[in-house]
Amino acid sequence: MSFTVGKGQLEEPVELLRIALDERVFVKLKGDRELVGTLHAYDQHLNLIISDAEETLQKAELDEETYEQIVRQERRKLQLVYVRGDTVFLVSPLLRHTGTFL
Amino acid sequence: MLSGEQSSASGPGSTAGEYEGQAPATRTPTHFLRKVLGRPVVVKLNNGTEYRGTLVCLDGYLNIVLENSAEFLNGELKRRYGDTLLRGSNVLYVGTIPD
Amino acid sequence: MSDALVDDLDKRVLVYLRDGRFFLGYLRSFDQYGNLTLEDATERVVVNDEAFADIPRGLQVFRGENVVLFGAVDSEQRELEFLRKLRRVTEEEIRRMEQAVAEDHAALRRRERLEWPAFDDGAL
Amino acid sequence: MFFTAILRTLIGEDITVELKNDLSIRGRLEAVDQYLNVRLAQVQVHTAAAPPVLQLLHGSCTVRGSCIRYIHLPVEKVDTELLQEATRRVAAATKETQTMK
Amino acid sequence: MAAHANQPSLYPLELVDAAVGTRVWIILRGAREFCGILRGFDEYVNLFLEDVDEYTYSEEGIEKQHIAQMFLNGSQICVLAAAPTLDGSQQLGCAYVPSSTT
Repeated sequence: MSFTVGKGQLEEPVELLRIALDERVFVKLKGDRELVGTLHAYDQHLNLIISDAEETLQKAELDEETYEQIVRQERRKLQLVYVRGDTVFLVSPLLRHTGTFL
Repeated sequence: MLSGEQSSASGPGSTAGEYEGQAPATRTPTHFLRKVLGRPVVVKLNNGTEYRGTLVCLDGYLNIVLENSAEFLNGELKRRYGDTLLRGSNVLYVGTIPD
Repeated sequence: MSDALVDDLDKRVLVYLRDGRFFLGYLRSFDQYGNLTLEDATERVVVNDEAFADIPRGLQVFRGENVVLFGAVDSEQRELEFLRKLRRVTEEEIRRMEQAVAEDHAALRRRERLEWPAFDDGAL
Repeated sequence: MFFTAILRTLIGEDITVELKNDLSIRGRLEAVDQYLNVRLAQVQVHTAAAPPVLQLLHGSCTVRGSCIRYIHLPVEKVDTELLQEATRRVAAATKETQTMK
Repeated sequence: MAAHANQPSLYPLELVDAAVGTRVWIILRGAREFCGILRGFDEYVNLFLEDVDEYTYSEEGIEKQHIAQMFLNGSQICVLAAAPTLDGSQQLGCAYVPSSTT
């Protein structure tokens, strides 16, 4: 299949990452995980290497006493990580955000 | 969320006619994707998350770049993005939305 | 990589599967897909980090995609430490304990559902 | 193959492999293959809730690439500038082979 | 497997081809169904559909969304059939089993 057509400088979707190298990116991962960090390397599987990242993990937990479901956010810092591409849902360069970032 | 667009069922390029045997080249899924480049689309992922934005480009793996996009879960706006790259392996469908 | 794996051949190894099960045995062969064969294999079932049972499985072949990791375990000291911390029980006993844990979980989930009907997103 | 090459530059360094089942394993990187399967020496499992059976591991351990979520890399051993340059080079080369087809 | 030597065999994709131009019913993995006019398909059974209704089933009920034209990824398709008839002999949603009953 080859229906790669684009406008402007982007010919391949993954080229968005080339433009985003050395920039802050937002990454959404499987399992309600999100990362914000600086992108240093990528490949066509969306394997990534990211530094100075903050990871946010949404956890739905069950309160042992009231049996209510609570959504808890866990945050941690990742200095330098390789991120396996198959867990990636989306990558978005933060500098190119035009709208409000909720 | 999407109401009152029943009349737009036959979009651009869809001409009236009969289909016999092999679908004409203008009717292939690939042709549709080429045609919606630069137009507003809705991309739904396998987990139910929807992204609405302008289709900038895509490749054979269905990796997609959207411009000025917004993320919806269960019809609720979650987040806005400038440019965003969606990984093709999670894409369920790409649909048109009215301009 | 395969050069490195040759080091593990004929050693006693631990295989950890994607479904969370553990097998111990002698690694007799592997291939480029990561498929493994273990001779004299036992499945080690652990419940609540307090009791375990070794279930004889004989010769086992594992499909590579189901293997999370494997590695050599020939250290008597590690095995002794393990035996100090966990009590060895029979297969029947460990299955009873597993059953009890599963029922506790099911009860908790039933309560959860009464309070909060969970949204089923199917695809995940 | 590009990421295999990147990780191979770290052979001999201590890294932490975080699996998709939340398990974290630390060890010295011994080998990496094209599927990004990883072999670690002197492994230590240090997730609090890790199954006790994993404490039996002694010496080297092979982790399947597809089960990995993150690999935590040693900051001081990676030149991020170089990495970006290499990424740009690989991207350009990939594009060239695509246009040739 | 083949019915009879003299009988022409019908390949699955020929059946899909025969459905081009008609309204079809697509059941996906997960609690999702589509009903729309099949305009074309490719070797992966990715579909080009028009005038599509998407039905999402959950414990809260059925959610319906209309999409004028869409590309549907073939990898998630379980069943492709003729659209349900108006007399109700076939019903959308009949393949959906709520998770709470399992």
